[in-house]
Amino acid sequence: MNETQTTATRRTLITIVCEAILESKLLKDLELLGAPGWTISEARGRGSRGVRSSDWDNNGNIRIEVVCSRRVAEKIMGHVQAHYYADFAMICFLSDVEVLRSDKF
Amino acid sequence: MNETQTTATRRTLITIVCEAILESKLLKDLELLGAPGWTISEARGRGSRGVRSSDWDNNGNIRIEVVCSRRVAEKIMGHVQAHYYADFAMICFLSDVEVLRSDKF
Amino acid sequence: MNETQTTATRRTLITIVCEAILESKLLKDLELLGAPGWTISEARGRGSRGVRSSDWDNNGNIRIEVVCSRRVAEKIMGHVQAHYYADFAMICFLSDVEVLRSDKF
Amino acid sequence: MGWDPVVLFFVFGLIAGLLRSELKLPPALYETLSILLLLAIGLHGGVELAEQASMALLWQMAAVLLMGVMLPLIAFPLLRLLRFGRVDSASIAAHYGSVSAGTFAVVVAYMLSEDIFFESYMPLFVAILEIPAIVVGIVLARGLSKNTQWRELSREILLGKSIMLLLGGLLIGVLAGKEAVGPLEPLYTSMFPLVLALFLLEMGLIASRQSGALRKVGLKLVSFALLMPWLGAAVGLTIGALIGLSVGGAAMLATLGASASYIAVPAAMRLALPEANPSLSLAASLGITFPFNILIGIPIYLQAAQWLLPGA
Amino acid sequence: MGWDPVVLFFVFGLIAGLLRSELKLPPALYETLSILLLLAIGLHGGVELAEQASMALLWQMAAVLLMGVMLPLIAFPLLRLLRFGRVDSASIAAHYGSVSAGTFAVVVAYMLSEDIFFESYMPLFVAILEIPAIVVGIVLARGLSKNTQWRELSREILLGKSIMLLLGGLLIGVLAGKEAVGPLEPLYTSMFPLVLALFLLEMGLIASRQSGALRKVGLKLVSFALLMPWLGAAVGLTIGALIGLSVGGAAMLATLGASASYIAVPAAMRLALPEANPSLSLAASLGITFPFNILIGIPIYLQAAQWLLPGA
Amino acid sequence: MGWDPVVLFFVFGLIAGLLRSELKLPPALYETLSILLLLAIGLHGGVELAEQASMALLWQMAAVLLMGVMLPLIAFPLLRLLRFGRVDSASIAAHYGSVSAGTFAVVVAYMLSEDIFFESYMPLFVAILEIPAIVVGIVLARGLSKNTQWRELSREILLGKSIMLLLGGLLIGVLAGKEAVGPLEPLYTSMFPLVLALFLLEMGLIASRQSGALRKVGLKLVSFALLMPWLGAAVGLTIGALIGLSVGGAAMLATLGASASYIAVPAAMRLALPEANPSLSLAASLGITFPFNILIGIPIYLQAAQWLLPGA
Ligand SMILES: Nc1ncnc2c1ncn2[C@@H]1O[C@H](COP(=O)(O)O)[C@@H](O)[C@H]1O
Ligand SMILES: Nc1ncnc2c1ncn2[C@@H]1O[C@H](COP(=O)(O)O)[C@@H](O)[C@H]1O
Ligand SMILES: Nc1ncnc2c1ncn2[C@@H]1O[C@H](COP(=O)(O)O)[C@@H](O)[C@H]1O
Ligand code: NA
Ligand code: NA
Ligand code: NA
Repeated sequence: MNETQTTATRRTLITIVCEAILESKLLKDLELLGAPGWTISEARGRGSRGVRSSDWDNNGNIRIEVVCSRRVAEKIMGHVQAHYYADFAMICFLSDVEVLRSDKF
Repeated sequence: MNETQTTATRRTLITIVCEAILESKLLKDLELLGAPGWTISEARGRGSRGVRSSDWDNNGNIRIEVVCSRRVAEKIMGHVQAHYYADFAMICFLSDVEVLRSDKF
Repeated sequence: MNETQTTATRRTLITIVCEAILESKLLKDLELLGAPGWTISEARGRGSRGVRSSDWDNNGNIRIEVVCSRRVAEKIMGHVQAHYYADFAMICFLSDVEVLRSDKF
Repeated sequence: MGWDPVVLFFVFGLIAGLLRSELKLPPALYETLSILLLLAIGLHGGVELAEQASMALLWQMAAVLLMGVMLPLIAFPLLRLLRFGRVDSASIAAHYGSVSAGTFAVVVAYMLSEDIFFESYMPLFVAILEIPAIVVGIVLARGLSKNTQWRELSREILLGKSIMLLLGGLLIGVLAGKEAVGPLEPLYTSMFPLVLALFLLEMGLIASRQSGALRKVGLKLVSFALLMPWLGAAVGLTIGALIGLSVGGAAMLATLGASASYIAVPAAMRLALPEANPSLSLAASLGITFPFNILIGIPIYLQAAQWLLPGA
Repeated sequence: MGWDPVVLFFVFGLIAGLLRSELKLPPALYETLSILLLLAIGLHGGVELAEQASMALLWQMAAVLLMGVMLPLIAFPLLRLLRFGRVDSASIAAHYGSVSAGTFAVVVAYMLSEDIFFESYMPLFVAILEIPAIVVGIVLARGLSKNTQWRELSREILLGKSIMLLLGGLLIGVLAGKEAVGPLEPLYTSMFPLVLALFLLEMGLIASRQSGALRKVGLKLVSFALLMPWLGAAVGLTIGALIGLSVGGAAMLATLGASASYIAVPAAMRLALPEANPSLSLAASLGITFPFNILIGIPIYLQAAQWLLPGA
Repeated sequence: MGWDPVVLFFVFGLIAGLLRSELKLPPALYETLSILLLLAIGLHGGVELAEQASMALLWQMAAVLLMGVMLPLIAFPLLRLLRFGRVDSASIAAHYGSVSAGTFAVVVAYMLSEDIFFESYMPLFVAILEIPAIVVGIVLARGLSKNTQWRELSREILLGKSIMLLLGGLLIGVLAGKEAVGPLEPLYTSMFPLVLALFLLEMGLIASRQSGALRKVGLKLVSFALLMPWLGAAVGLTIGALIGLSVGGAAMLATLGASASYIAVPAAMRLALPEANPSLSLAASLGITFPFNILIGIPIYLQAAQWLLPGA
């Protein structure tokens, strides 16, 4: 890490790509699991469950991002794997990020 | 890091999620601060300022990404925190990336 | 890395932002190069080839993400640089991510 | 007289899709078209309902509800016979027990263009038929398990887009009455064929995209998707006759029986029976049954109704 | 005669939203509808203006501009009395000093359906009223501070979507004239009620989403949002009478006075007074005042105008 | 009679864009409008074609195809003379050899409003003209290289959106016939001017965005974009006269000759000649030639046709 950086703190970014229909369910879960916030954008893609495109109702994906502590990120990742991986199109990955105002996350 | 990689160079990716209305203002700032380019996509989300959804004029978020040097990224992060964090819905985080053709960034 | 994490595996995330018109061509390439899946979202932006906005046919960008092994990611990066960087608006960068169920990627 | 242009638009979309043409409608347009269709059907129904409502209607509504329970109970054993798994069978049965508002719009246009009378309150039956098959499907898969979150699920179904628009339109039509709704008439007169044509263009494109899934799942599913409409139509026709519908009304109830849901039920099944394979039901419903009804079924159901109810 | 279906569409959206239904219009449709409404209003106004323009109009325009300055000056002390902060008060005052084009579309439809004459150049007043309240609001918050970037701000306001469409439509109408605009007539005849109905459906949905914010901010804001329309209408009515408008015209100016902006002003305030809480003004304007005017206000303002200007 | 409001909408968009107004149409609306225009043109053409087809048509189609080959061969040397690079010249030549469906829609509206007869099968010529120039352009850049993936490319062109919609509409019109298509008539009667006006509003906005690129590329390109339409129109007029078109038909073929593609060809060139600079062709075609044809060219081409074919 660069020396000039004094206030930035490490947090974890968890990114979930999944069927759009899961949105409201997942958001409830995220809240319960302690996610301090989330950002969603529309997406489409291909994975083990074939092509998913958004040109038609309910058939697209969403891409959810949560910046949070490592602990919460792992809790979320474990939860979605346990509850949704088997039956829904979904992937999930973590990466390291730095934030200012770490109290926010 | 993998040994096979010879030409890739480290850069920093700064991601800003904020109110869509800030777009033109922020882009002017980015240019002044030396961002070599940017990518925007539409987003919605929830944070300390409540739910923001894009189903209505001006109420959505945008997600801005800039790949640049660590120095520029920190300048941008400091700038947006100083100017916008207080009054606007916004988050900002940094992560490490590798690029080819590093002269571009 | 955190100690509690036992099953997460390191993978590489390659992100490509490019002209929307390349989509079907690039997806064929990705498949041939061994990408296990991909996620696309619409984007716009600015780079060395000027502003690209999606408010008009064919003029927007797409943002492609692939989570895969380091080897595949580098193959993809080399390929797109060799074939598209010269003539198309495009950037490409790698970052480290952690996944569960690493067999999927 | 030539071919029906509205049907030709469906064929056009189907062919363009199979040729892998670049042609596609913006998703917002497709959504707008389906909103307009549902509102038009509801509003028109409501306006007429206000003028012709009768006590008999309540009794008819109950019979139609019963029909919605029966249909999945017919489909389910058939699917099990064809060796589909229990949960998949239940899910597909729910799709075929419910109805397709798009198919309903086509049969409305068909009856109007053939100048055949039908009961104005038919849209009410569409709304009624959407729901019971979902419940039956879930029970077929899970039994009367306490784990099913009926509360949440019923909210989701009742407040789903298509039922809201149909019922909302109906209510507005009833409350405002014919004269006041006059200025909105273009919605179900001059604009209706156009909206329907564009809608069917997109439906053709969507149907064409099922061809891949169909090739994978094979003959069993295709045969079910071609057989079930006849059974559904027979049930609809019988019930239509029993509750005293006109020829046109009975043919429409037959069409509803023959049609399979591709909007409300897929969403409900995804949440209630997530382990069911969604591409099976969609491929059958969109790839086979919808085209079958549009291109072949509807005229046959009408003829059958005319034969069954000669005096009506 | 039954209820006004256009208003019922608003109520439908409101109820669907409060029930948390899945129903929503694609954002592109909502945007399209508001573009069509603004163009229709502008174009129609322009066509008539070309035929009836008079010198008196300039003087009337000045009076209306003055009205746009007065309204926020009435709202501001009221808000301060209710103990809102200075900047929040200024921002809310700017919203209520400006106007809502959606409300204007409803009052146009209402006058047409009631067959009441109004001055054809009313759309011009909508455009004029959008702006001054913004300036006054900023001055109320900041004083005549040099820090405000007036230049950039005025560009943003004058070139904003709604003013461009209104003025663009007006100008095209004036330049082309009645006969040439004929082929575009469906925009403000056969299609207008339909466009307005769908628009109000979405407005109902949007208004319903304010209920959360309203519960938080509490009674003070609600009382302001219910009181201010009466004051705004009184000012509009008085000025309408003074500048010699017809009964219909005066009632429309009253409606404009009573209405609060929810598009142009929020955007301007966000940039000029970022520390103002945007959900306060939106909750009041969209959640209370818009429904109040649509459902209750407009007929009252018309009656008041008829009582005030019996001879006109 | 005043100005043509449809043209005024273009000017409005142009000015709003140059003033950097916030005004923009949702992309889904623009896409919808261009789909509606193409379908309307195709459908209308098909309906008439079914009633008037003749053997002479085949021969005329061949001549028009030839015209599509000639035009880029005229443009290319001109561009080389102006010192554009080989590949850029080939790409721009392909744009100008092909046609703009938007310009065609405007000339249709113009002929209808001036009450001038034209051959109903003109949309067929639009579809025919789209393609050959692309092939010629590629050959000009690459020679008859084996590296060009003709197969993939021709799929992409033939199955592109605009050709599919034009031909699909034509075929549906032919198969369904006038009477059956009746209910869809509003598409090319009452709604056509409105759809065209909104479309041109967006075209104005898009054209205005080319101003930056135009300033960069400079005078050479501008002169080409202003000169080439005259040559294209002359060729179109000549061929129109030779194949025996009416005055209206010849003027329309001239307009097609004068117009430059901004949808199908840019996409094809981007894939086939990626090293060509796409902003050159777009700036010329959208920023100069499209406005020139809409605002000035079309009436001139009609006068020229009337002068050339006085008896027709
Ligand atoms: N390797 C991958 N890289 C990026 N996105 C992926 C990958 N695999 C799957 N996805 C995304 O995740 C969604 C669900 O994946 P799956 O459950 O594998 O079908 C897909 O539709 C893609 O959008
Ligand atoms: N912890 C978080 N993770 C991901 N996105 C967030 C998070 N917190 C806030 N956001 C996004 O940033 C926007 C503004 O955040 P805020 O200022 O906290 O309301 C929200 O609307 C979200 O889209
Ligand atoms: N430094 C950067 N950071 C983020 N996105 C970029 C950057 N440079 C370019 N882009 C994106 O990549 C696209 C193509 O870049 P270019 O080829 O440089 O014009 C642009 O339209 C942007 O969306
Ligand atoms: Na059924
Ligand atoms: Na007001
Ligand atoms: Na041409």
